[in-house]
Amino acid sequence: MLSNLMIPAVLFFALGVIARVIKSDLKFPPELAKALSIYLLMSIGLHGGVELAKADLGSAVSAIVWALLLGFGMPVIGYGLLTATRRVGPLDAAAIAAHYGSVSAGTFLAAMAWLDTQGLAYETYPLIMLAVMESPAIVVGLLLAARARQKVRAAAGSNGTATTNGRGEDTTSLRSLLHGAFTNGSVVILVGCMAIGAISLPNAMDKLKPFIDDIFMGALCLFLFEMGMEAARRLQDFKRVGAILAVFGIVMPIVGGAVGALIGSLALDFSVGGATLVAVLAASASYIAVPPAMRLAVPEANPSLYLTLSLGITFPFNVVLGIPLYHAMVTFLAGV
Amino acid sequence: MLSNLMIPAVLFFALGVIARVIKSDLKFPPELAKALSIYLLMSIGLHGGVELAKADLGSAVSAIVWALLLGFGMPVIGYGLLTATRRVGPLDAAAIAAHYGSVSAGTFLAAMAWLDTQGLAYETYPLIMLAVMESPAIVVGLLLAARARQKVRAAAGSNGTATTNGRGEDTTSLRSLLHGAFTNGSVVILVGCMAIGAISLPNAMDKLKPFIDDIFMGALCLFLFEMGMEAARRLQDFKRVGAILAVFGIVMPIVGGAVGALIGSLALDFSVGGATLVAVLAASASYIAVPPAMRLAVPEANPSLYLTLSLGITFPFNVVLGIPLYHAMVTFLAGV
Amino acid sequence: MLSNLMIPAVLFFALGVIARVIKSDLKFPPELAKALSIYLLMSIGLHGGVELAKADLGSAVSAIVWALLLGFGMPVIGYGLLTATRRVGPLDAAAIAAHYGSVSAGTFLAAMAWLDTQGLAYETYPLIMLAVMESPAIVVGLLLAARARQKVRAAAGSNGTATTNGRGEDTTSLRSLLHGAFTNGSVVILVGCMAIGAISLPNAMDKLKPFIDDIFMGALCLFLFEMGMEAARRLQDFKRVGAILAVFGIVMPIVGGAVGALIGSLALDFSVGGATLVAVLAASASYIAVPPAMRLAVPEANPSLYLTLSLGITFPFNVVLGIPLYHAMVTFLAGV
Amino acid sequence: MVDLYPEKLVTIITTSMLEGRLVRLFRERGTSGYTIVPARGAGSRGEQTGLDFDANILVEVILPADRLDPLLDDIKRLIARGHHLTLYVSDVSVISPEKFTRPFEG
Amino acid sequence: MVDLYPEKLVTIITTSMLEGRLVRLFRERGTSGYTIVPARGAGSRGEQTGLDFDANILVEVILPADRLDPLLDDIKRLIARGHHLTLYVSDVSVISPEKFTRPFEG
Amino acid sequence: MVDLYPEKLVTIITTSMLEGRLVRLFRERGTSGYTIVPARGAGSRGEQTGLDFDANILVEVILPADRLDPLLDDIKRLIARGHHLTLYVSDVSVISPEKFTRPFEG
Ligand SMILES: Nc1ncnc2c1ncn2[C@@H]1O[C@H](COP(=O)(O)O)[C@@H](O)[C@H]1O
Ligand SMILES: Nc1ncnc2c1ncn2[C@@H]1O[C@H](COP(=O)(O)O)[C@@H](O)[C@H]1O
Ligand SMILES: Nc1ncnc2c1ncn2[C@@H]1O[C@H](COP(=O)(O)O)[C@@H](O)[C@H]1O
Ligand code: NA
Ligand code: NA
Ligand code: NA
Repeated sequence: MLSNLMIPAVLFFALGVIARVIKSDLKFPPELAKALSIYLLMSIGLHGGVELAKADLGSAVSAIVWALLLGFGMPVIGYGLLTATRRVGPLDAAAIAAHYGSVSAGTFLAAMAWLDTQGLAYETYPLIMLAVMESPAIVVGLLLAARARQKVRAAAGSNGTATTNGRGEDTTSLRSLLHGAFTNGSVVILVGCMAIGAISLPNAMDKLKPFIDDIFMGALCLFLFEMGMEAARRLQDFKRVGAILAVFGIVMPIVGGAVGALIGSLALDFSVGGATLVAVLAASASYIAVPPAMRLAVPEANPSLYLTLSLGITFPFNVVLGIPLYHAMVTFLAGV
Repeated sequence: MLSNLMIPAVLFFALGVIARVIKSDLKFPPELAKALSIYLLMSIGLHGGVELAKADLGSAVSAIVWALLLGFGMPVIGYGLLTATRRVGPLDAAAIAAHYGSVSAGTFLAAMAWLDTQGLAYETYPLIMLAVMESPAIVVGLLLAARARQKVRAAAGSNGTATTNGRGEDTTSLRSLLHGAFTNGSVVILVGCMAIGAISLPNAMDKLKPFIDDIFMGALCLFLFEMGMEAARRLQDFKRVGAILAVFGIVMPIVGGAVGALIGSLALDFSVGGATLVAVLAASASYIAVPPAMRLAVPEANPSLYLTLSLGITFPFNVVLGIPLYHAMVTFLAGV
Repeated sequence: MLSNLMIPAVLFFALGVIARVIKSDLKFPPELAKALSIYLLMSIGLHGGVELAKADLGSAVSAIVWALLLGFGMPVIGYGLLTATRRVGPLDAAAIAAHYGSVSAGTFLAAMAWLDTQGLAYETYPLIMLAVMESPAIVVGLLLAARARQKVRAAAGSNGTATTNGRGEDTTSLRSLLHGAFTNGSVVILVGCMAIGAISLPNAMDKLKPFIDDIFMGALCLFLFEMGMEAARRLQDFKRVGAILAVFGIVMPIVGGAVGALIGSLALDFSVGGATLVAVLAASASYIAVPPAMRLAVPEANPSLYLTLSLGITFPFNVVLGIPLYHAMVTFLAGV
Repeated sequence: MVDLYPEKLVTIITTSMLEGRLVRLFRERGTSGYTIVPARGAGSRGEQTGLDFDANILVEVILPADRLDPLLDDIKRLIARGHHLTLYVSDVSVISPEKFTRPFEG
Repeated sequence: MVDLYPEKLVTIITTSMLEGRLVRLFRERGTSGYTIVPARGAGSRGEQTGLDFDANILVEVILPADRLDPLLDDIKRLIARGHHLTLYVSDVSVISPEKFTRPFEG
Repeated sequence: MVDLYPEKLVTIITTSMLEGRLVRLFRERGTSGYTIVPARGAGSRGEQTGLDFDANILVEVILPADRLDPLLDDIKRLIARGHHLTLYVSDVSVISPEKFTRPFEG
C-alpha cells in the first residue's frame, strides 16, 4: 500500500505540501501553473480523441449519460450533507456542493499515473466523462443557489426591506451562466483537442507524439508539485473552515467514490482500471473551473470555504489515499 | 482540398478562432505566447543553421538578394494599393504597407507543417529569407511615412501653424530606427541560432535534437491555438476597418503569393516545396516584429488598423486558404 | 581551446551577451527564466537521486563534509580579499563574500555540458555538494555582517548617537535567517527531487526520462541565453563597481577553482571530470539564492555591487574561460 | 507653466472574474478608456493568491467629475448583489481633459 | 449623489523579498487588507529588473487616517535598518468606510 | 505624529514600446527613480491586450513639484508627435523628501 504511493506524481505532490509546511520561500510563477494545465488538458484531449475515433458509439453514449447523472446528482447529495451539518448557510452550501459535482483533472491524471504503475489498463470512456462532467455541476450550483436565495428572502421577507438583490437571478442571468459553464476554458481545450485527435490524419498526429506523450509525465509531476503547494496553503486555512466541514471534505469524496465505483463497475461494466477512474471522477472536486464560476454566480458565498474544502482537503485526500481506496472498492465489487 | 486542412496545426488555429467566437473565457497567459515564439524561432534557427553549413554559397546569396527585393518591394506595392482605396490616410497606409513587406513566422511554420503532411520536400534557403525579410520592410515603412508626413505638411502648409512634429524625422531618428529594425528580437534569435547551428560541433547538436525537433510540432500547435484566439479577437474589429480595407487584407497576400511563387519557381529555381515557402513569405504579413516598430516610428498611424489587417484577416486567410493556394500557383508554374 | 567553446550551451550564453551589447530589444518573459530554472533543478535533482541511490555512503559523507567546509571557508577568504582592496565597506564585503561561498547551478550545468562534449565522465557526488553548498554561505555572510555592524558601531560609538539599527541582529533574527537559508526554493527542489529520484520505483522513473533527459540540453541553452542577457546587463554596470572590484570578480573564482581542484583531486580523489566539477562549485558565485537572502539579511549592502560581481563578471568568466581553466588545473594535478 | 485640469480617478480592486462585467460597464458609461493591472492581495474573503482561479485585478479609470456618480452607482449595485469590490476615488490632474470625454473604441 | 468618505492610501514600492514582512506588519496593524502588484524600476540602488532575484512589488493599503501613523512608524523602522522602501501617502475617498476598519482574514 | 512632505506623483499609461524613451527622459530630468507595472487596457486606439506586441505599461514617478513642468513638457512633446500617452498627476505625501531629489543610478 505505502509502496503504491512511491510514484513520482504523488511524491511531487507531497514535496509541494512539504515545501509549504516548512515555509520554504519557493514560489512557482503563476503563469507556469496555467501553462502546465493547458498542456495537460491538450495532451489528454488529443490522446482521448485518437482513441475515441475507434470507440463504440453505444458505450460512449451511456458513459455520457452516466456522467451527466453524476454531474447533476453529486451536488444534490453534497447540498443535503452540508445542510445537515448546519455549519454553513444555504448559499455557501450551494457553492460548495457544485464543486463536488464537477471534477479535478489533476486528480484524474494522478489516478491514471497510479494505474499505469500498477500495470492496470483502463478504457478511454472516462476521458469523455471528464469533459462532460466539468460543467453540469455549475448549473446545479446555480439552481441550488437560486432556491437558497428564495429561502433567505422568505426568512427576511416579513420586515419588508427591499434589497437590491431581491431578484437573485439578475446576479448572473441563467443564460449567461449556462453559456459560461459550457464554454469554459477547460471544456473548450478538452473537447476541442478530442475533436482534433479524432479527425487529424494519423501521420500528422504521429508528429505530436513526443510532445503529448513523452514529456507528459514530467509535466504532470511539475503540475502536481505546484498543486501540492497550493493545497497546503489552503489546508492551513483548516481552522477557519471548522472540523465538521473538514470532515465533509473527506466523507463527501468517499461517498462519491462509492457511487462512482458502483456506476463504473456495474452500470458501465468497465474494467477495474476504468471503473476506478469513474470513481475518481465522482469523488474529485473541481478547483479550476468551478471556483471562478461560483464567484460570479454565487458571489454571496465565501470562496475561502469552497477553495479550502476542494483544494485543501479533498484534493490531497484523493491523491494520497482516495485513489487506492476507490481501486479497492472497485476490486471488491469485481469480486462480488 | 478540405482533407489538406485536417492537420493538427491548422485545426488548432481553428480551435483558437472557435474559442473566441463562442466567447469562451479561455485565456492563454501572455508570457506563454512569448515563450512559445522564442522557442519556435530558436528551433527553426538552429535547424536552418545546421543545413546552411552544408549549403551552396551562390544559392544563399541569390536567396538573400531576392529576399531583400521582396522586403523592399512589397510595401511599395501595398502602399500603392492602399492609396488607391482612398480609405486610409498616407501615414496609416505607410504603416500597414510595412507589415506586408515583412513576414509571419507562424504562417511560415504552418506552411512547413502543411508541406510535411503532403510529403513535399523543400530547400532551406527560404529560412534565410525568413530572417532577412523581418527587417527591411520596417525601413521602407519609415521612408513611406516620412514622405507621407511631407505631403500632410504640404497640404496643411498654407495655414502656417508650426506643429511640433514639423521635423518628422525626429519622431524617431532614422539611425535609431535602422538600429531597431536590425536588432529586433526575432532577428537576433533567428540569425543567432542559425550561426550557432552552423558552427556547433555536430555531436553537441545531437543533444539538442529532442528539444528542437521532437516537441516542435506540439509547441507549434499550441502557438497556433493561441494565435487563432488572437486572430479572432482582431477579426471582430472587422467593421471598424471597413469592407474595402478587409478586401485589401485578402488581395494583398494573393498578389504577394503570386510574386513570391514566380520568384521562387523561376528566379530561384526552387522545388515546388521551396517555391511555395517563398510565396508564403511574400504573402504573409508580420504581426510580431513590425507592429511595435510602427508604434514607435509612425505613432500617428492607428494600430487597430494594421493589427486587424495583418493578424485578423491576412493571417487566418493565409493559414487556412493561402497555403494550398500558393502551392497550387507554384504547381501550375512548374507545369508551364 | 577555442573549439572547446563551440558547444551550444556556451554559444547561447554568448548570444545573450551579444543581444544586449548590440542593444537588441529582445526580452525574455521573467517567468520563463524562473520556469526554466525550476525545470533544470528538478532534472538534475531527479537524476542525482537515481544515481545516489546506488552511491557509496562513505564517499557521500566526505563529499558533504568538504562541501560544508568550502561553503563556510570561501566567504572568509573572499571577505579577507575584499577588505584588502579597501574599496568597499565591511557590510558590502560581507554580502559580496557570501555569494562566493555559495554556487551557481547555471555554471555547474554549463560545466557538465562541457565535460559531456569532451567525453569526460564524472561522479554524481558533486551534485550533492551543489545542494549542500547553496545555503551555508548565507549563514557566514550573516555572521560576517554582524561582526561588520559591531565594527561600524564601535567606530561611530564615541559620538553617542543611538541608531535604530543599534541591535543589528534584529534586522533579521538569526533563527529566521537560518530557516530561510535551509528552506530556500532551490534547496527544496534539489533535495526534494533527489529524494524522489532515490525512492521512486524505477519503472515509474523511466516515464520521466524524456522530460528530464531528452529536452534537458535545449532547456539549458535557453536558460543560458537568458542569463547571458542578464550578465551583459550587469556587466554594463562595470564602471560603477570600479576596476579593482572587477579584478576581484576574476581573481576570486580562480582562487576558488584552485582550492576546489585540490579538494576534488586530492581530498576526494575524484576523476578528472568530477574534480573539475568540484572546482567549478568552489569557483562559482550564487546569483539566485544568495542575492535575495542578502537583501533581507544585510539590507545596508548595495545589491548593485554583488549582482554586478557575481552575475556580470564572475559568471561569464566562469562559463567562457573558467571551466576549461579549472579542467586544466585538475589535469595538471592528476599528472603530478 | 503647464496647464492642468482636474479629473477623477476611480481605482477598483476585485476578482479577475469581474473583468468582463466591469469593461461592459465602462463602455455603457462612456468612459474614455480603462487600464488593468494583474494583482493579488487579501481582504475580508481571505487571500487572493494570483493563481488563475484566484486572481485579482486592479482597474483604473479616469473620468470627468460629473460622470463619477453613475459609475459609482453601478458599482454599488454590484456590491449589493454580493460581489466583492474594493474601490477608491482620487483627485488627479491631467494635461488634456478632452481626451477623457470621448468613449473608447472596441 | 453618492456619499464618499475620506481614507488614506499608503503605497509602498520595494523588493519582493520584503513581502512577507510587510504582510505581517499589516496584519499586526489590523488593516482590512492589502493589494500587491508585480513591478520593476530603478532608484538609488540601481535597476530592479523584475527577474526573480531582482523584482519589486508595489503594495497598496487603504486605511483610516487615525491608523496611519503606527504603520508609517513601522515602515520608518524598516528603513532605518537599511531596507529600501519608497512610500507615499494619498488622500482618497471610498463608498463604504466600515470596510476598512475590520482586520483581514488569513 | 509622523511628518509628511508634499510631492507630485506622475502616472503615465502607454505602450511598452515607449519604455526606453521614457526611462531616458527620467534620467535626463534627474528624477530619483521610476516604477513600472505591466498593464493592459483600452482607449482611443482600441484594446491593448497585453500580448507582447500589444502591451501597455503603467509608469509611476514621484518628484518634487518644482520639477514637474519640465517633465510634463517632454511628455507633451511626445504626444504632439503622435504618441499615445495617458497621464495624470496626483498630490502625495512622503516621509523622506530628500530621497526624491537625488538622480537614480544605472
Ligand atoms: N484595505 C485594503 N487595502 C488595499 N487593498 C484591499 C484592502 N481591502 C481589500 N483589498 C483588496 O481587495 C480584494 C478583495 O477584498 P475583500 O473585498 O475585502 O475580500 C483583496 O484581495 C485585496 O486585494
Ligand atoms: N522617484 C521615484 N518614483 C517612483 N518610483 C521610485 C522612485 N524612486 C524609487 N522608486 C522605486 O523604488 C525602488 C527602490 O528604490 P530605492 O529605494 O531608491 O533603491 C525602485 O526600484 C523603484 O521601483
Ligand atoms: N480614461 C482612461 N482611464 C484609464 N486608462 C485609460 C483611459 N484612457 C486611456 N487609458 C489607458 O491608456 C492607454 C492608451 O489610451 P489611448 O491613448 O486613448 O489609446 C489605453 O490602452 C488604456 O490603458
Ligand atoms: Na466529482
Ligand atoms: Na510578406
Ligand atoms: Na562558490
